[in-house]
Amino acid sequence: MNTIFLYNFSGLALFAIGLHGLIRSSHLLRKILAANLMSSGVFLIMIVGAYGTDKGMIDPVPHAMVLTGIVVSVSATAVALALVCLVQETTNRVLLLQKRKKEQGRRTDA
Amino acid sequence: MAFLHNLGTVCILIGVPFFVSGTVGLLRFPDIYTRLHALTKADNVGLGFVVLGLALQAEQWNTVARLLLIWLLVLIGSSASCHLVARAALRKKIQPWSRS
Amino acid sequence: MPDTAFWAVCLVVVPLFFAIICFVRSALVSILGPLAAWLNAIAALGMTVSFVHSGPVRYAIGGWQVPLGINFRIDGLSVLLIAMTAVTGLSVSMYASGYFSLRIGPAREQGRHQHQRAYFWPLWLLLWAALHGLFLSADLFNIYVTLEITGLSAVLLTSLSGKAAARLAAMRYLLVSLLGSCSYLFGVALLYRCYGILDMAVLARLVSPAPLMWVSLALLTTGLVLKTALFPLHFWLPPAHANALAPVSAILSGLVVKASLYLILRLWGDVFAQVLPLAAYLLPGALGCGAVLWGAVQALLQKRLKMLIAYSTVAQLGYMFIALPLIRLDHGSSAWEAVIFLIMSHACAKSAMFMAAGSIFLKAGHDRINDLDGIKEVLPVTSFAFVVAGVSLMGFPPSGAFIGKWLLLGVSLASGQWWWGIMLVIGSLLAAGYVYRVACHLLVFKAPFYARRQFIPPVMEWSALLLAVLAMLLGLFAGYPLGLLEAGSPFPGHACLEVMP
Amino acid sequence: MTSVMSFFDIMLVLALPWLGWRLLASPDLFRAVVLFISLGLLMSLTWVRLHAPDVALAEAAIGAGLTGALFLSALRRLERMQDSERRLDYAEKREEERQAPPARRRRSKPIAYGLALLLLVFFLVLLGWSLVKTSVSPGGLGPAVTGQMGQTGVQSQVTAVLLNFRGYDTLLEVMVLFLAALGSWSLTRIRQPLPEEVAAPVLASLVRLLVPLMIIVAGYLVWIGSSRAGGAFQGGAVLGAAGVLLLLADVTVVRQIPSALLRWALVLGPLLFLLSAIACMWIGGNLLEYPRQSAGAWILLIESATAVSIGVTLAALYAGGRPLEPSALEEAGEVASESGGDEGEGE
Repeated sequence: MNTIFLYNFSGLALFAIGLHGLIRSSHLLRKILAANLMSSGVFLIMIVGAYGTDKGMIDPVPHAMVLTGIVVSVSATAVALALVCLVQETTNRVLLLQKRKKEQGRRTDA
Repeated sequence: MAFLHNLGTVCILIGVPFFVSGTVGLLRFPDIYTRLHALTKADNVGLGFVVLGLALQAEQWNTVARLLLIWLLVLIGSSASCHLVARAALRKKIQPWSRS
Repeated sequence: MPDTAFWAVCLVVVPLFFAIICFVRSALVSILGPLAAWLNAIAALGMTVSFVHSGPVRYAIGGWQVPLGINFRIDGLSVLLIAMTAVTGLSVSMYASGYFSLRIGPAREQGRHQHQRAYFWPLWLLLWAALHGLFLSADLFNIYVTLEITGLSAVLLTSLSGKAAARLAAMRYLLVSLLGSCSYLFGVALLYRCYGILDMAVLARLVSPAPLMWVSLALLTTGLVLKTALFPLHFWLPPAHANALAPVSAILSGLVVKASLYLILRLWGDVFAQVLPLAAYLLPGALGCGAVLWGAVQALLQKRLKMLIAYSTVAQLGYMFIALPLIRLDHGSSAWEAVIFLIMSHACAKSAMFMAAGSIFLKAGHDRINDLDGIKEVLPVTSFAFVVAGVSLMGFPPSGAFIGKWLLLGVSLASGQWWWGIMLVIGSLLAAGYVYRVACHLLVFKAPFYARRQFIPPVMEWSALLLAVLAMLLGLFAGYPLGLLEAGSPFPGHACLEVMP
Repeated sequence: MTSVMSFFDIMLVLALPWLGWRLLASPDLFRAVVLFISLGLLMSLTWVRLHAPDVALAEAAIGAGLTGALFLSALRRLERMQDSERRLDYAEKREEERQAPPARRRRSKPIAYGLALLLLVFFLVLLGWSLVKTSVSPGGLGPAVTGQMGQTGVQSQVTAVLLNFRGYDTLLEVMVLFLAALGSWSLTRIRQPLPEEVAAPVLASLVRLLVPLMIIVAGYLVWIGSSRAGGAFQGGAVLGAAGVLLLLADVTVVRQIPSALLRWALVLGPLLFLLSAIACMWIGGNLLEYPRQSAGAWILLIESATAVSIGVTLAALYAGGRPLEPSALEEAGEVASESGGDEGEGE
């Protein structure tokens, strides 16, 4: 068993932890952190796949894809953070909790 | 050449305990000021030794130059950021720890 | 005479270019935006015409052939969806130009609407370019990037309205969208590791049942289903679609959900069709049934017009998933044609409904269904447009939805799985229920109506009506789209893979 | 030597998920963000270990550095809005715990949660099992890339894939960044410094020292990208970091950049990339098909422009919103927008 192969499971664990955090945590900032963790896990699995070939040959295509992915995820994070600030500004909370009550209230007075 | 190589290894080995102690200090010291102290002091010295060791082992002069540049930049960066963190802490009116 | 590939490139490049220019010269957006919309429509028309003449095409971007480069794959399915995007997008753009010009009248001294207009156009054009890119691309990773652009710009458009509810909805939408695209990317990564290829057409020939393939298909599908808002995962859709500005709602409901739906159809109906057993198709079918029932019941219970329309989207998306097992069962291609008809007519009808609802909202100042009695006196064209769109949505004879449902019914009876057909009928009856409920208030009940002194430009009313009538009459031109599909069908059987490495 | 490497591998493999878990479990958001940044640095170490130096550079600069800066800046905004002083003190009871009820309180449906967790674990086991079972496709596209390298105009394989073979992806990716900048401008205004946040003189002199150096490094990274690790994204990230430093030090010149100039700087890269893609068609090739002889020059031109725009975009994202327009109309609009949908017409 190659030790490089173990990185696969590290990536898998990061993905799982991120997924769990994204669903379970209530604070929006933590949700966004969790989403970033998830994508890091996926990137890790991609890069290990590029490495895991014989004769030390490295496949550059996943590297390019991960570079693209990193840039995409920083863009998404920036938008998400700006949106979190707005949510906080208008609702005075950083959660998606109690959304039902709020929306229904709005629906009736709209 | 072998002598220089071994000397470099010795330097690196001397540097490592400084890093370890800096890290332990970061984790174990009681308040932010002492932690900063541990971190920057120990790490700068540790990094100095490591860089020295690597420079002794380097095969080309431009590698040595690059290593020195790295060391210099880290020194500047860490001293400035240490100052900034301590300043922010003072502004937040965090009292330095005392034994009492 | 430019060829199909040229027009395809135009479809991506032109909206991108105009999006950038709209951002830099934001004073000119009210000219540049509609101009870009018309240019898009011309390019789509050009592509359709030249596609009819010359058939399916593969276009190597950068001159690199398949395993290395990214290719455009222009076949019947993508041409039809692009035509749908062009028609819907053009109408929404016309509506939006009225919508935003209206709100910057001298009576309103604040720049909020100006701000909304200045950012609506570049965001919408970027979204449009991404949709085109998605429909054209044959490369799974490239599709990931276009999906991200689509998702991000849709979220930003949702939050443009500035209300607290819209911002919360946008936040939830963004998180769902991130989760969905992450899962999709994971699936793509695993597929690449398995087969070392990203092109869908080549992949379709390489796939073989392997554990990793199943897992990656599950990941891809989960991500896309999340973005399409299939029944148990639809929770984010109604608030996002109902709280956005009217043209944005029309875009989200009419076009954006179709992007991920298209990908699911591609993957399940084309790329993986050879290896998937019939039983696998029962799951999306069953979820589709759930969506049809749940969405329709929720729509019946809503008090707000826009919420009703949004839940109706949840229900209508269910049909397209019910069609998946039928596509598999079907020996000819009529289930495919049915899905295409459902998608196209839903895009037109749903956008028309949201546009009409937006006009009603502006005029009445609210959208409580029970208080809309007698609005036909002040907004006759819009009320009529809404009802026509609703009727075509529930599948009244000449409409595209009717053709779609009729074909699906035939397939389900012929293949012996009649329960799908029963679901179609029940869904249509429920749809009739909620459409009639609104129609009664809009057209039948008489009451003095207190409207605001808000002038609704004719372009807003007529663009909605145009789309609604188009959805209604789609069935009359049934032969034409069917011909397009035959010309370059993605179905197994008459495959259209031309340029191969 | 191999045993040392294995030890190192195992440490990294264990440290990554552990840090991830710690950061999500930490009740203090500030600490979570700091842990996130250190996770990013470890990731970057992992990329080096897996022979992906390009990714390592990008991860260190963008994934850890700039994303972390974005998180910290957002955190500060949120805290300022909450008007709550968060102490750096270690022993202080964290306010987070009182404000955001942790997951414990929500556990109203433990059965559903347990089922979902079970499903997740089952799926992950399946995934891990299938990863072990399935043989990897030999070499992926590596051999194909190596075979065509002569026609790309660059020597670095990653740059060749990024800018030539899959240049269309990169074009769209640059558009994603543009979209992010556009989006953050559409959402909020720039964050104004508070009067009590006077920049430290040490920071100002540090910035004066570092920024020219960073610009040189960015140029070097773009230049070296054609043959080794580096390229537009890494160079752009360094430029972005320089911009963040300038914003932090509150150099007055930065805040006085006219909005129109900023807009042009943001779109320079995307626009030039798009126009050169079209120009390739004009010359007679396909979209983005550079002339074979001068491909290297084309790529360098595109990369330089893109790097500038990426730097400006990242700094603009950190600044967190559109700059103040001189027109009063914009001001009024902002006030209305912040007061929320009061007039009942934003549906």
